[in-house]
Amino acid sequence: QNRSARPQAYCRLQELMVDLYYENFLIIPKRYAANNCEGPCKLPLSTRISNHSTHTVLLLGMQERGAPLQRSPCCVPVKYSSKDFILVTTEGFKVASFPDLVAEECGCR
Amino acid sequence: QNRSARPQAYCRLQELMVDLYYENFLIIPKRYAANNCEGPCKLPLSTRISNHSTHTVLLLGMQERGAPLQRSPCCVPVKYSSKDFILVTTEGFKVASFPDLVAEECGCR
Amino acid sequence: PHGSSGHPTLTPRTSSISPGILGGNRSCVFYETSHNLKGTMRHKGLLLGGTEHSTILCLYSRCCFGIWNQSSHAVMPGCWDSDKDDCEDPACKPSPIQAFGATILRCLCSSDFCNANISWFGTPAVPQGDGS
Amino acid sequence: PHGSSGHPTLTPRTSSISPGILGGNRSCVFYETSHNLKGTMRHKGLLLGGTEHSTILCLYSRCCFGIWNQSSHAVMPGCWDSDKDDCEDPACKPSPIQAFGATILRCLCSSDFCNANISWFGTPAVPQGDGS
Repeated sequence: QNRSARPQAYCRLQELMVDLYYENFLIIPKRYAANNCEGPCKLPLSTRISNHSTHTVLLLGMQERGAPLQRSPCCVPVKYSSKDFILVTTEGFKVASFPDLVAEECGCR
Repeated sequence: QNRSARPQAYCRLQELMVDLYYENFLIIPKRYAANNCEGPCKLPLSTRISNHSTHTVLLLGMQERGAPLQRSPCCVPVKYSSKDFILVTTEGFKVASFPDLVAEECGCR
Repeated sequence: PHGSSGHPTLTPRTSSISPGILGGNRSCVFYETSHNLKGTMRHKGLLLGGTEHSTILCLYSRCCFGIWNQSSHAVMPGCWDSDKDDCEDPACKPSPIQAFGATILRCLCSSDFCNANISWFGTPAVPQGDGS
Repeated sequence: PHGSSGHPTLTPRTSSISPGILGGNRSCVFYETSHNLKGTMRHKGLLLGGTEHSTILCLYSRCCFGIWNQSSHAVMPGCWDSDKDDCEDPACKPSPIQAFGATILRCLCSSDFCNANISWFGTPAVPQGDGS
């Protein structure tokens, strides 16, 4: 709902709701803010994105000098958080926390 | 040199040499195996790639059900190693280790 | 087993929590049957007294949740921990879930004690027997 | 300051290293001037005796390296720690680097003691004075 069609200047965290209606065992929530990392990865990274790796800087340098890459650097989550769910099982209801369900920080990798 | 044009079936580590000839302060090496992560991210991830996140599984699920994503899951390094270099500085020669220079493990993020 | 028997009326961690961090002081109905429930949602808020149904002040959200079983008995109303999970509606308009051969009703809602009753299609809560 | 004076002929860690893990027993010349050098490459191999120039058995590669300064004095020959960094050539054919107004020659090479001498374009090493 917070999302717009305008392109992002640089890689950053964007709100993204994920539907879980097809997962019958999940009771609450049926939809949650999983978020996603979006936007281009461009040099210089350091001034734009705090979370960068030297490996990525070298790959971007190769591209700037015209060397082809099979896989260009990509804006991805580099930190996740967990999320609590209420489930139904054959034995009843259950409160459970699942790791790596919400993107928290983005970086170019 | 170990690289071929054939497309990879799934996201995995590929050898990639990076040139450092343009960096005059680097003495040895002038070229090193930085490696890169290449190949598609597809469901089911668990049987194909050990290093996956639930967030990625949910994004791929959205795509399979026809929901558009601004940023599709991407094959990226999830573990790096450091690399030793011999440098020249104004004060002489120096052996230094730099972190995050070699991609060691890949994952879909 | 019914009500909050066995639960302290105020959980120990609350002593260090100042009122300012309460998520807008949303009050929800809290109730957890001890049978066929694993885990608890009571740490999502401050439990206030009560015997059958307690009141809980939400710590992390302004969002109540409710779950009802096939015979429209509340299973575990309480505070949800996020306002981002489709909690816009002030009224509890439950969506049914079919799981393991049973129908479960559930809602998220954003007004005080909105999880006390099922609000059928936005009309005032209808006694359960009338709909069938 | 010259040679391996001050360095133990065998570093302490070697006691726990079996010969089998040596990288194909590549022998290189080892030498580290103590002035204007920060850090060391001696832990990349097993240092054997020697006064002026030591021999080092490479632990992690079959690759020697050599660095020479403007006046073609060896600065710090030793074992490199990887075979993947352009170390195919058995002979040391140095590439010059211009840095801070000086010319530095450097090579990686993959034969025993190949870093003892500069191998100009694959011909046997030429006495340094003749080229200028």
